[in-house]
Amino acid sequence: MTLEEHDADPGHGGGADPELLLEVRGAVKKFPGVRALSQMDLDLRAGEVLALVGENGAGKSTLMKLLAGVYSPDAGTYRYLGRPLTVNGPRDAAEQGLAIIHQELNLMSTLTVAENIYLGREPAVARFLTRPTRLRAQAQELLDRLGMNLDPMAEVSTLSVAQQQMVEIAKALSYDARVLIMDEPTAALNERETESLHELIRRFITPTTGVIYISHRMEELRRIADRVQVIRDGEYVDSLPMAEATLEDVITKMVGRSVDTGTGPRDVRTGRPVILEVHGLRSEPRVKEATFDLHEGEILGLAGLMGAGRTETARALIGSLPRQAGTVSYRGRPVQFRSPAHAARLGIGYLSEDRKQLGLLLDHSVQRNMELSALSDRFQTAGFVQDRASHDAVVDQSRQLRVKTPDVAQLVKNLSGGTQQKVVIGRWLLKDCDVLIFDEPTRGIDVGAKEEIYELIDELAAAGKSIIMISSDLPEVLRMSHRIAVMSEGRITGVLGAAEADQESIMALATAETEAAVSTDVTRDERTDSIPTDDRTGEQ
Amino acid sequence: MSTTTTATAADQERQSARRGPSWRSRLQQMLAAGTLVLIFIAFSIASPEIFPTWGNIVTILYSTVVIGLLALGATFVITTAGIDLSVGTAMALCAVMSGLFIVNWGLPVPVGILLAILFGGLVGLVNGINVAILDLPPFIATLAMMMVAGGLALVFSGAAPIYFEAPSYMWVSTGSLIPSVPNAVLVLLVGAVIAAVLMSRTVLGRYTMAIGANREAAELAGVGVTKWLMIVYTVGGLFTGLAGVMISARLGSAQPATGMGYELDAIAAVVIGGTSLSGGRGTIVGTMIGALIISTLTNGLQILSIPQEWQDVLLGAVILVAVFIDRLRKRSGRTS
Amino acid sequence: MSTTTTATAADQERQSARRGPSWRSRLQQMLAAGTLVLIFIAFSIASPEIFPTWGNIVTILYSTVVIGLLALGATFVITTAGIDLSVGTAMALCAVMSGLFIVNWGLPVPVGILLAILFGGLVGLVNGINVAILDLPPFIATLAMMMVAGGLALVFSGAAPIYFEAPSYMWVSTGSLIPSVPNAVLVLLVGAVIAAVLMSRTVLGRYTMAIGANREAAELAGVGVTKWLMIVYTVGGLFTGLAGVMISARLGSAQPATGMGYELDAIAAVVIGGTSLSGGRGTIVGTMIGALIISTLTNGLQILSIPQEWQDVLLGAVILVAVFIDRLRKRSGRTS
Amino acid sequence: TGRSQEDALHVAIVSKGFQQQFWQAVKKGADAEAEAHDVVLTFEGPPTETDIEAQITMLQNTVTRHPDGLALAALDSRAAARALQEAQAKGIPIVAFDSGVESDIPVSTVATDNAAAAREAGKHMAELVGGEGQVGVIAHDQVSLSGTDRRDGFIAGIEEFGPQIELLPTQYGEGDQAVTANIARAMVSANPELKGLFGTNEGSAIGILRGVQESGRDDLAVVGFDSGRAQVEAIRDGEMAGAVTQNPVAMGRITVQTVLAAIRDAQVEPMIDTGFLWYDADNLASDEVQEAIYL
Ligand SMILES: Nc1ncnc2c1ncn2[C@@H]1O[C@H](COP(=O)(O)OP(=O)(O)OP(=O)(O)O)[C@@H](O)[C@H]1O
Ligand SMILES: Nc1ncnc2c1ncn2[C@@H]1O[C@H](COP(=O)(O)OP(=O)(O)OP(=O)(O)O)[C@@H](O)[C@H]1O
Ligand SMILES: O[C@H]1[C@H](O)[C@H](O)OC[C@H]1O
Ligand SMILES: [Mg+2]
Ligand SMILES: [Mg+2]
Repeated sequence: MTLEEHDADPGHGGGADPELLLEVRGAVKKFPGVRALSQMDLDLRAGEVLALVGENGAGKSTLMKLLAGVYSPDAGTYRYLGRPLTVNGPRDAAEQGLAIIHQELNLMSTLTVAENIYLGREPAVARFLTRPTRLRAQAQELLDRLGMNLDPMAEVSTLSVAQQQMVEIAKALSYDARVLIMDEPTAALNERETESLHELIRRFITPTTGVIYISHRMEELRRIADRVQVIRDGEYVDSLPMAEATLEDVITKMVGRSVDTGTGPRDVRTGRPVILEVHGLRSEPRVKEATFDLHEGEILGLAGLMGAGRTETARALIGSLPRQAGTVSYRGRPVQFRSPAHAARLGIGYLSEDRKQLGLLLDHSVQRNMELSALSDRFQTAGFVQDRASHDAVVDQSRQLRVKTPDVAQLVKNLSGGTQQKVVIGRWLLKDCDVLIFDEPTRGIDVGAKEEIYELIDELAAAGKSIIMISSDLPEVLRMSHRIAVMSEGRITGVLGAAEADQESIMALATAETEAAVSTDVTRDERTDSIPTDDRTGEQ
Repeated sequence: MSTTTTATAADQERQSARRGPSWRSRLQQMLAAGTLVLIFIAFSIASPEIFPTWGNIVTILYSTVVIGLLALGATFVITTAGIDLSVGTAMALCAVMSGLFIVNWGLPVPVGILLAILFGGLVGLVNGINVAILDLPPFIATLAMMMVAGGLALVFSGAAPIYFEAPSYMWVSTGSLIPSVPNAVLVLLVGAVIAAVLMSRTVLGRYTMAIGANREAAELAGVGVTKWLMIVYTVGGLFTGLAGVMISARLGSAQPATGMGYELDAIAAVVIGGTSLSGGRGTIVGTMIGALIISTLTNGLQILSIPQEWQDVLLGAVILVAVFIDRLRKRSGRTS
Repeated sequence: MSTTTTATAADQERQSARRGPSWRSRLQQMLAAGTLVLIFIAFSIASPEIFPTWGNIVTILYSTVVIGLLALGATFVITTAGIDLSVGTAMALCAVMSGLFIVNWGLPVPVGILLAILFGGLVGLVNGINVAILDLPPFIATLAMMMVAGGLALVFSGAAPIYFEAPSYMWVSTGSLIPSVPNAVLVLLVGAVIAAVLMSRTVLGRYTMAIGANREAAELAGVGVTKWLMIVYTVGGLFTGLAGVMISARLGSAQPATGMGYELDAIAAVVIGGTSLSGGRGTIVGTMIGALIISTLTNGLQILSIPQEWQDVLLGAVILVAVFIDRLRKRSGRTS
Repeated sequence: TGRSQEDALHVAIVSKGFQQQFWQAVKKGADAEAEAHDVVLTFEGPPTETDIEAQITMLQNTVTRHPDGLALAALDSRAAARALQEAQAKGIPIVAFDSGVESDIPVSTVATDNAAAAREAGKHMAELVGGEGQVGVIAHDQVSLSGTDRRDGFIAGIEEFGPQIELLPTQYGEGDQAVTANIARAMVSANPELKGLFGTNEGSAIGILRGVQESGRDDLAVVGFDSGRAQVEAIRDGEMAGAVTQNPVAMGRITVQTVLAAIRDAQVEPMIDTGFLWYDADNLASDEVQEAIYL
């Protein structure tokens, strides 16, 4: 690769460079009260994967949306394949070879996978009569080529967030694109899916194509990116070959300060009583037999592959999915949570993995979103809302979480993806829960903020709160959890103490076939020495 | 409402997850159909020698025609997560136009009918422009059109019925190409087939659902949402125009003041049939069944000569039950 | 349409973006208010010596009372992304109940009034149960209730008006606690204030908007959606009950057959006022303005003795314009 | 239900309306008559007088039910033709009532001459306002015969007996009392010269009365149509000048009688006028009025 000679003066590489697929100079995009992009530069060279990194709200998605014709720029020069780039509308961009996978899913949930992929370009007689079989074949062929095992005829509403992300990827790759823009494609993916996505990218890259790859998962950049560009507050900071880049200085360039990444969980003071005990929980079709317990002040990781049923386990537990079997005891007393509201009243909160559909009130303000869970017990007297109190608390929480917004009256839909995630987390931090279930809490959150959230969770645990952390990000699970429960095909196949847990042991359990019942008991016993009080003693 | 996508939807859809949408809507139709059969059996038992006779079945079908046609058009509009409250009075307006064309201007019957139908399309197009280009909420845009069309029907007709002389016009509704099957019923049948093809076999249907499911996503995918929305409302209008022709052919006159209230029956038929008001899903077969459920109930209650004040009560109750049965499946995957 | 999330939508929101909802809805109200003022000025010019007189203004206010009360209740329901088509006939049913309580059972007037209002709440509760627990689409659940309530009004009244003897009952509407301001107008005012407080200052209002914005999210955030939905529909019903009392007090009798059609006017008032049918945002002030726009238009057109058929046409047209003005702002920022 | 008591005769009445008091009064008379001859009687009508198709469907369903005799108050006389032929084919004798049917199928027509009745109202209005000033009409329906006949009949009466009187453009209130009241108030404030208002049916009349009362005018001549308690009391108390009433109870009674006669193939009058009659505070007490009005 010939990039070294260029990145001496990356920002100012001469205009007519044949190697340049994309060339952006001085891009500006303003929103009311927000200057999303100011003087942004970007070069994408033929044959490279360019990683674009920056804090939440730095302007990554905005820049990509400019290139993809979603937004119209306020200023800047844009060149594509050496010629000035003019796009009118997303479709036009795609047809010019600029394909984008947006950070947020943009699918039609009532249509099938195939219909979604080819919407607007479907095979049709006289451009009117559809040809379902042809469409299906086309889609099947594409999915096979991409090695995705998705049923082209499956309705999108039946797919997991992860699977829906794959549909988006397939859609983007179905255009023969020169430039492929991926805005946090792996946020909803776990290790395996991420790996297969990287495989796709490697196959996509030829001497004439290029990829812009946005991610907050630093460790994966090294695996896939040739070059990394750092931006901050809508401005170009630096770009350097991945080979020469150390994680630390990338992060430092990103956040403008050094972040010390913690290692391993703070050790839990043992002998804490069991606060929550779940036995034989079943919620068809995705949860077969979930048995685990949670100690006060403990962070219990819940790991597993996509479709393992972790989300369902959590939702069945709090009563937002039907249960067919299983007993739950909370503080030693048997309970049946009738609804999330019921669970919340008893001090159990659940943060959904799907912030857009199940988390946010997109058309509402930051304050309205954050105050929601705590409203009834913190911000009202006799049914009247204490708006001041709520406002102040929300402002506080936002400051703590570094929520990037002009003010708390900003509509959440105008916030960056990661910032939105912070808002939903803030919602539960405002309510004083004893048990918090975080489902993919750091999805889309930048490294700096991640560490802060880890800190927060640690502090919550230290303050005696009990946390269940569902995450597909193994390093994160290992970094946070005192114990790690692993799910496979709807069963808890094992619970590992912090000491014994590592990527291998987790993956082993995550892929364990279903002699689950046995293996669960085994791990139970070996757990009793890692943590003295297991559920039985906990009961008294 | 349309936020009911991905995960929770996913949860609710469990059963049908792998089978995909076709299976799903088929199931829905089966359920609606089940209710219809149930109702039919019930009435047949209650009045064995009158209700289940061919004569009465024809009566039922005949009384389904107008609502059925309006409901067919409404299905497209509703599938885009829209609504059309103007169909009732617009139907009256189209009937009046048909009267003007044929009686006052003396155009040949077929031409007049065609023009009346096209006029319906025009009304629909105006709705489409208001919704797609002016970006007005469908409810209010079509509510306004309801008033305008109702007023114009009176203006154009001089607030008096227009009586058709040409028997060939009445024949369109009352004649029988096929012995003992009134043409009106055939028209409804043909209309339903056309609608079904449009909905399930053409890009129009595909885009209709796409827009209803997620308008912005459809836009991003390059679907000309504005254009297609206008087309959808126009299609709805064409069915309204046809309904206008059929009702005036049945009555032998264009009644300018009639029509108010039909819109709700039409929408009810669509929803009972399983099409969701939040858009994204539309089933023509379901709509037909929905329309039949309403007209069968009305007919049956009148055949049993239930006191009129009770007829409404029962009608309402049965509609609730019908929709509830259809809902049960969805709820089965749900708590709270 | 609550999936309004992608960039384009975001762009649409430019202007209002960072001022947040409170500012936004205030702007919306201002625009609606602007339209109202415009209409008022126009009519004042057209008929300077009659239209702007205090007497006529009272006439307008008086004719706003019933629709206004219904619209207040509807605002809550619509803000949850629901709809209530039953308010019209339910109002008639409550009027009949009031008659039964006071005339037939001889309960004291205040008690009878209270019970009639509570009965409205009961009807609303039933709607709430159908929507929240049985998970029926609000449109269909309340459409069915429309039929049932209409039928029951006839059944309970023996299909005959119930005449009130006690002058104190009529006084509730026609009396004047404040000289030259009929009590009915006061009642509307008080109702509006209560509704405004409920909507903007209480937990009920917050949850109403949250449920409308994203029901699943609210649910998972620990909001007791089922419970609150039932409460919202009950509140709506209470306003319906009050409307039933006010209309029967005005007429001096409970008319079992009236009410049909009032629901659309009420919903129109709400939407003209700037509350979105897709839920999440509700403005009481806007609703009041919306109701006033409708009654002012109707009154003005009648003052100018515009022929009836043209009145409807104009009414529809002006409603379109009113809502369009309100939309302009949003569209101005649009790309693509 | 159906034809349970095989022996009893089944008479079906399809009327123009069901909920309005007028129709309830017709029903009352019909029920009484049916009672007397222990006949099984059904009475149905569409929700509003514009729901013509609904009425035709009712008619069709009724014919399917095959009653022994049938009475119809047609909303649109021609629309009914096909269903009437069916009935005739089934040998069901048909009587038209309230307003005629343009068809030779009905063996008899039991009706009020709406135009003549309204003309009478116009005559009295002209006298009441002293032959000058402005007079307005609020009609219950803009299209149906009962609405237009009365509007035009009244106007004819005014033009004949009070040529000096200025007639305001007719307004329409759907026979809804509240709606009509609002219109009345607007007309009152819009026309200082207004001397009198005519309502073409019960709902319209009461609505006008309320509207006039609300605008605090007691010098206006309010003339109504039909009766019903509110109107009768208002006339007794002098709040309303008077009204023309039909005789709906008799209409119902006679209609059933005629149907029964027709069933028995007895001779029936082709045209039976149930008459109308002006009533005001003076003659209210008289027997003929008391017999005609309904409460
Ligand atoms: N439609 C909009 N209206 C107002 N402000 C907006 C809009 N879109 C983005 N912004 C603001 O622009 C800034 C950049 O947003 P952007 O989504 O580009 O950040 P990002 O780098 O993608 O962050 P993340 O990593 O969280 O996705 C943020 O402050 C955001 O709040
Ligand atoms: N193969 C699948 N078919 C249908 N729905 C699925 C499938 N996999 C996941 N889902 C849906 O995706 C959502 C996310 O939960 P998932 O099944 O992925 O379990 P999980 O263990 O939480 O995995 P993850 O959290 O990584 O998505 C759930 O609503 C689930 O119903
Ligand atoms: O036909 C009319 C009837 O005579 C009565 O006056 O009510 C209004 C109309 O139904
Ligand atoms: Mg982003
Ligand atoms: Mg999950």
